Amino acid sequence: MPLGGPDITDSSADKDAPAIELENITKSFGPVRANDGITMRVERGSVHAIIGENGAGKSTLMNILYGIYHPDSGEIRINGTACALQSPADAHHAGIGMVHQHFTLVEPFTVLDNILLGFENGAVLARPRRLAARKLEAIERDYGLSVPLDAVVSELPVGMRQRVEILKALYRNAEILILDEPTGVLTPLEVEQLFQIIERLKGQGKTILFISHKLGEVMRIADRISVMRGGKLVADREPDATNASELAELMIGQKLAAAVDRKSLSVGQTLMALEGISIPPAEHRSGLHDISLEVRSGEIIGIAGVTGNGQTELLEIIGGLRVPASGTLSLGAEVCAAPDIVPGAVDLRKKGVGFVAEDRLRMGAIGAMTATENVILGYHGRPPFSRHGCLQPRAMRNACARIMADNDVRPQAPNLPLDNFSGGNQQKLVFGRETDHGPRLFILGEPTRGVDIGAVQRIHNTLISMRNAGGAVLVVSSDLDELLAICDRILVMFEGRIVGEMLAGDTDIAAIGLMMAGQNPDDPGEEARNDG
Amino acid sequence: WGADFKTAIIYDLGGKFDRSFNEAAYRGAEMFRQETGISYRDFEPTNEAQFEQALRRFARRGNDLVIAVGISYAVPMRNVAREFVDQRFVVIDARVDAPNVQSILFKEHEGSYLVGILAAMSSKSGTIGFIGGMDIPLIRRFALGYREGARSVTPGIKILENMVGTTGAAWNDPIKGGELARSQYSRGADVIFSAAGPTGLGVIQAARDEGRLAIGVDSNQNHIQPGYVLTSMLKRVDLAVYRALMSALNGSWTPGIEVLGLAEGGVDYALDEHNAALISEEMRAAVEAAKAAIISGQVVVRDAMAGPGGTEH
Amino acid sequence: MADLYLDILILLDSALRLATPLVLAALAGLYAERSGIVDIGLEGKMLGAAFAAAAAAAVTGSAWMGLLTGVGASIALALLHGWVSIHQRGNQIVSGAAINIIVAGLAPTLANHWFHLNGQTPLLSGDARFQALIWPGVDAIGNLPVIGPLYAEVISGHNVVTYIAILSVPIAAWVLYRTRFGLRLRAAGENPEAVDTAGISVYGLRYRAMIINGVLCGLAGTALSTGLGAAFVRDMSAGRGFLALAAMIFGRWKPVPTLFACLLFGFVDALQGRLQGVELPLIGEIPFQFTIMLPYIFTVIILAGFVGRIAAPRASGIPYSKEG
Amino acid sequence: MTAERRAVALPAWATSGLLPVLNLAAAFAVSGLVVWAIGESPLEALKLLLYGAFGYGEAIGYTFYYATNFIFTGLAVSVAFKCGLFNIGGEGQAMMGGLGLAVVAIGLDGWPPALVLPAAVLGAAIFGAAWAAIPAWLQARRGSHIVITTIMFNFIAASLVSWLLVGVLKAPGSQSPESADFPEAAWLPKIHDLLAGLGIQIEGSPLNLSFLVALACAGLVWFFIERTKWGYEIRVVGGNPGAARFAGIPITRTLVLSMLIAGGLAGLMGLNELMGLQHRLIANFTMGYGFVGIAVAFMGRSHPIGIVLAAILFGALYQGGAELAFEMPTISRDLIIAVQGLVILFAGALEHLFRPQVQALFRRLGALGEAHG
Ligand SMILES: Nc1ncnc2c1ncn2[C@@H]1O[C@H](COP(=O)(O)OP(=O)(O)OP(=O)(O)O)[C@@H](O)[C@H]1O
Ligand SMILES: Nc1ncnc2c1ncn2[C@@H]1O[C@H](COP(=O)(O)OP(=O)(O)OP(=O)(O)O)[C@@H](O)[C@H]1O
Ligand SMILES: [Mg+2]
Ligand SMILES: [Mg+2]
Repeated sequence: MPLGGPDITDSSADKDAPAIELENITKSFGPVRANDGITMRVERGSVHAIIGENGAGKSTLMNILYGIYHPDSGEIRINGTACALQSPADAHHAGIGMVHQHFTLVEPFTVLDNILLGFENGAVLARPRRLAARKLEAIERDYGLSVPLDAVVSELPVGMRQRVEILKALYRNAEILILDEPTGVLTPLEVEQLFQIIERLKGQGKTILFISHKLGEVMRIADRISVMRGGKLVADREPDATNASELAELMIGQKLAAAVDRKSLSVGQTLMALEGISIPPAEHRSGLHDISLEVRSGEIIGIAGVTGNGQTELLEIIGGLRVPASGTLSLGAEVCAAPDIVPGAVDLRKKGVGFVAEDRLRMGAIGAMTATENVILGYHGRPPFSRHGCLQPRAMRNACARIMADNDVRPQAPNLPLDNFSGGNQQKLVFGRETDHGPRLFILGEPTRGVDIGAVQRIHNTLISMRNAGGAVLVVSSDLDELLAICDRILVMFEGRIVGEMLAGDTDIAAIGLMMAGQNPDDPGEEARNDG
Repeated sequence: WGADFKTAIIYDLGGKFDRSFNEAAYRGAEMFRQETGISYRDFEPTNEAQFEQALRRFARRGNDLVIAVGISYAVPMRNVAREFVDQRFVVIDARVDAPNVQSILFKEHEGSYLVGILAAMSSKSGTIGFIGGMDIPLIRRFALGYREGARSVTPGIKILENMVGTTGAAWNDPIKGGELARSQYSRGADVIFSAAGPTGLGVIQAARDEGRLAIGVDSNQNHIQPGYVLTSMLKRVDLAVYRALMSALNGSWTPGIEVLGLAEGGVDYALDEHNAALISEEMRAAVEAAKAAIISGQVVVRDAMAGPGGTEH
Repeated sequence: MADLYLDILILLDSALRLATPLVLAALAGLYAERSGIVDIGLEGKMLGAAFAAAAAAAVTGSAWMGLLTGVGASIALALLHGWVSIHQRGNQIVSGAAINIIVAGLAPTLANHWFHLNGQTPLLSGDARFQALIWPGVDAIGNLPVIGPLYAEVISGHNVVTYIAILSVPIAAWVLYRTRFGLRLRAAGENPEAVDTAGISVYGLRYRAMIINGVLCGLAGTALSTGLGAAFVRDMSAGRGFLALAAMIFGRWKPVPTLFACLLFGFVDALQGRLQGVELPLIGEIPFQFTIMLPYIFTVIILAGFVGRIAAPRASGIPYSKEG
Repeated sequence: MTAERRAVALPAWATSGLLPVLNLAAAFAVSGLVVWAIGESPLEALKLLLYGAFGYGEAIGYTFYYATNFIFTGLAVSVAFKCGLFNIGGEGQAMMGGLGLAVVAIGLDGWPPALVLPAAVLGAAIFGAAWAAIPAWLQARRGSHIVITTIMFNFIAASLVSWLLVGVLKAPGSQSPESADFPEAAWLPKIHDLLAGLGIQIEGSPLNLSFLVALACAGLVWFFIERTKWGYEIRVVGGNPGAARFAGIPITRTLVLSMLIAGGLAGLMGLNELMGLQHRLIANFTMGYGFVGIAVAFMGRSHPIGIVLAAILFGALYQGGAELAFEMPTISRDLIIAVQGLVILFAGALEHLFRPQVQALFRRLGALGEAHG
């Protein structure tokens, strides 16, 4: 075992048995049968992918395997021995590590302390901190994961936090590593790096459980693919013996909706213009430097970039949450934001701008409120939702029912608190809220993060139809496939600047990937191996 | 003899065992019970709304005499007395003009005057202290009488004054009382008079800890720390209650306003075995002389609560 | 000049005494909140401990027995709050408020039942009470200029609980930031899921925090009735639990700043007593009510002017459960 | 671990009816132990308590009279809480509200009741609201933690009122800190007088018009919070300030608004205590009702109906408790306070105590039903 960290692996196990065997696992939450008689084998030293729609029960199954949830019935065998995994501690002992879909990091702690938590090796921290730092530096070197150990997590961008989670599991020497939608937040480059890590781990005989909504990734990395639907395991496939459309069909139980055709349009008038917008950089944040761009009717513009290179700030400016230090933002002929003009989000919405925030739970919705109450957020002050200051419950109910139906939100329960919907369904609801008002200009951050492919298709179709009808869309996404699939123009951001702009037809992933990493694809000298 | 004599007593918010004012009333009632064998009912209200309620309830049950103790009973007593015209009431410390109410008031300033004299005479530093619970009219009366008494002995004497707080907690905070006392002691005071209910226990404790003197209030508190309590300003609520009960029993009870000062034995200073050593013959002579002078009317102690015109009672 | 110096020393001395229960209670609140449990029941635990300590000291004649009993009573109350907050996932604010009220009623009831001094315990004297500890060499050092009075007035001459209170601040800082327990405790208050997925029991951590909370509140209460005072008196905590809570927030849930917040409260409180009845130039004598409100106004001004935004431990007050 | 742990959805009547009743029973059971320990009969005590709270007209009047205070202070806590603010300042806000109405009532001496009453109500609400708005503004703009500032403002209010009551507002000749009597035009009519006017005779009690005002406030608060856009904004800010910002909701304004309403409600407590009963301003008339409001708000799950019910429960405890202490001299007022605390603990903080048992019961009943059906 080349890497450090505490040795907690149970070595008494049967060497030939599969790493994981699940026998008839069933788990219900009240009336919801999240896992229904799941039987599955995961071979040692393999990458085993699990795919399925939002709410299919993937995370539940993984949480059971990690000791967080306890199955109502069924048996788990690790390396041939039956295990009653009562808690994550038991899972650690069985050699299981997990990177959660929602990070389990302590935000005010440093990276180092986060990794140390639970594996301190000593009651007083000074020495363990030193030793762990040394080991972690070695791990980072080996896997090309660079994370500043003494940075405070709350100041790290999402992609970096993901790496902290992986580092945490590696530090704990997991023999079986569960990655629940690890690529959702990563850039292509980071995905590449992750895949290399996964390959390396596999090479060392470790077992990886990999959950993703992106079939391309799954086809590439997995040795075996399990498909879940409605809590049941519906299929098991080798990647060689299947293809993406079969998998998609297995997942959603029917054929995927066809993509909407993109009408060829000539771009129209400028709906929004940014002129020389700047924001001073802050710690771990690049700020913005002299950003100028125009969004015109009839086009979808994509902003690509590694998270933390100014996209968040850009969205904040456009969303009316921040005043630029210099420069102006204008809608049509009117200047809406400038150093001396404080923008108003409500005003912007009134002018026909729709927003989907990057971080839906932090910015876009209120978990404790019902779906109905969430679908009026931002539009609550005007008809039909509010008349003379009074809310109109009937109009709210109607809107919610419509949005739920149009966007296939499950369950269709308008009075359920938002917290009780899965993340994907929350996203559908937020997306539906913003499209329901027919925005002329639509600004989106990571619109399909964590959303299953059926829903992704629906969202993309909606955006393209909007464009076809002469609307304008600005999408910030770290998913290049997505941008390439829907955009007319792609801008690349790096360290707070726009470093490249290209028409979608003219380019490919590799070129954009290089620009996102701060390199000029036209300069062959720089194009050396950059990803270890 | 009086077998069916029924009586009830209602205390102030401070509660029956506040070690000063209400407790004195309780002791008066006990004195009556022991002497006559007639028991009584009593009640400790927890908020002002219960004042009227309790008065009314006792009145309705046909008591021979209902006694309420405390300045806050003025209005409730007025209301209930109007309603139950055949019921006899006594209210202590408040003034109610009604044909069926006897109001008993005290000249606290006269008693305070006497302990002021003793404080000034026993002070070696020329600085004495006063600690009141809250800055309310009643406490101002204590403070002014004390000041006048001390100045009558040493005109230029320095008097440090503190109030504990502005909420009800001020009467139940011996820690704060002790701290204020320590501060006064360290600034030179060697005798402190506290008129602050249980908070005063902290003052007496501080006197013990610092080896200085304190003056108790309402009840005789000399025994709490013998040798460290110079004297106590007695307010004979016990006597007032006892007398009212006796007069009601033997039929001599009359309504009206009764003001008990030194002359009537309503206020006094305490002298017993616990502080005998602290009061010199000379001090005793001086304080007795002042007492006589006040009783005879030669000396009139200013009353903080009187209007500019003179005493109100 | 020398007079002013001495005046300040006397104020500091007083501030230290007044701050003793505040420091202990504020640290108690700090441990609880850092672990994710909001505790507005500091007041009640302090009062309960004050009663138990005074009662035991009165019966046994030993202040140390009093301390043990006071701490024991406070731990019992802290565990009750812990059980409600942790296992029952109850509302922590209601639970804290309930404990305050229960103790405010129960302590005098028991005092009456046992001592028949209605609501109070017998006065303590001698060994039944923590006496001021006079440090060695006070006579010799005390005569030195400048340092002498500082040593004699401020440093020497407090009871043992005051020294414990001061000492528990660096200990708390060390525990929270330098030990495994502290790391886990803080994590439990920020993101219990992270603790849980690391295989550590969130419940266990929170109960342990509540035990420490109980010990500290117990010390605070003991200081009230057997150190600073000499008996239990009804409601003698007089709002100090809430003030301690304020000091903890003021100190941003950090031990050393919390200490300074408590000392500041203590100092301003002592200062307001000192300013009562003093003629100030130009203004004249300030009414008592205004000097008494001085510490509170002062706190508000400092908070508004200098402290800035304060963020509580993120998970504090939220019951934790894994499966909804 | 499996079968028992599986959640059974309980019907609404069980969660909001059966469980609270069980909790209340548990609180009384524990209190009964204490009563038994001091040598009295718990059953007798319970009977006295219930009779004292609801047994006859005057008792009911007093119960609702106390409940009026708690409705006001409970609503004050809950409206602030909806906006994510923990308002411990009910006590001070009520105090200032009392000052406001006293100033108006005394200042408008000689005016007719039709003018004085609404003006005094307004005075109370405005003073209370203003007193609450300062901490809210400080929190929003300067980040001053509202828990501290409202605690401090309680003390400051008490000092301020106490200063006025020994100064300009002092009633001549009074020994206690209290104002002169309000003119009769500023007395709120008692309910028994009002009903007598309609020919209905009930026993007299301090219950007065302000109880109806309190009920109206509960209704208005519900409507405002649930059905208006400002109430919605308050809930959004309380639920997720980030989302509120993103939706263009002005955070500072919303925080201040919620505290203005909260303070105004707390300020109205003076209607009951001062205009309804005392007819003058007295120092410390708030008697800790502001703090009890915290328990009432949370016991009532921050819902106006819940708050009214919790307030009535507390009113019953205050009134029945006084009666109990009155009738059973061995039961002191301290013990009554302890019982109140136990009720708060069981009914307010231990809501899940009997849930597993009740769920098990329902499951068994459900299973039986299936077997038979
Ligand atoms: N703690 C819980 N309480 C109640 N229901 C739950 C809980 N966890 C999961 N569920 C239910 O179980 C179902 C499966 O959820 P799960 O998170 O496993 O889906 P998933 O496959 O991970 O979906 P996604 O792709 O969105 O991550 C959901 O429909 C959800 O309603
Ligand atoms: N306390 C609860 N009561 C009811 N349902 C719950 C509860 N907690 C979680 N859930 C549901 O469990 C499901 C899984 O929760 P989780 O947070 O893992 O969703 P998710 O994995 O984020 O979904 P997605 O993958 O689409 O983002 C969700 O549907 C959520 O609504
Ligand atoms: Mg999932
Ligand atoms: Mg999920």
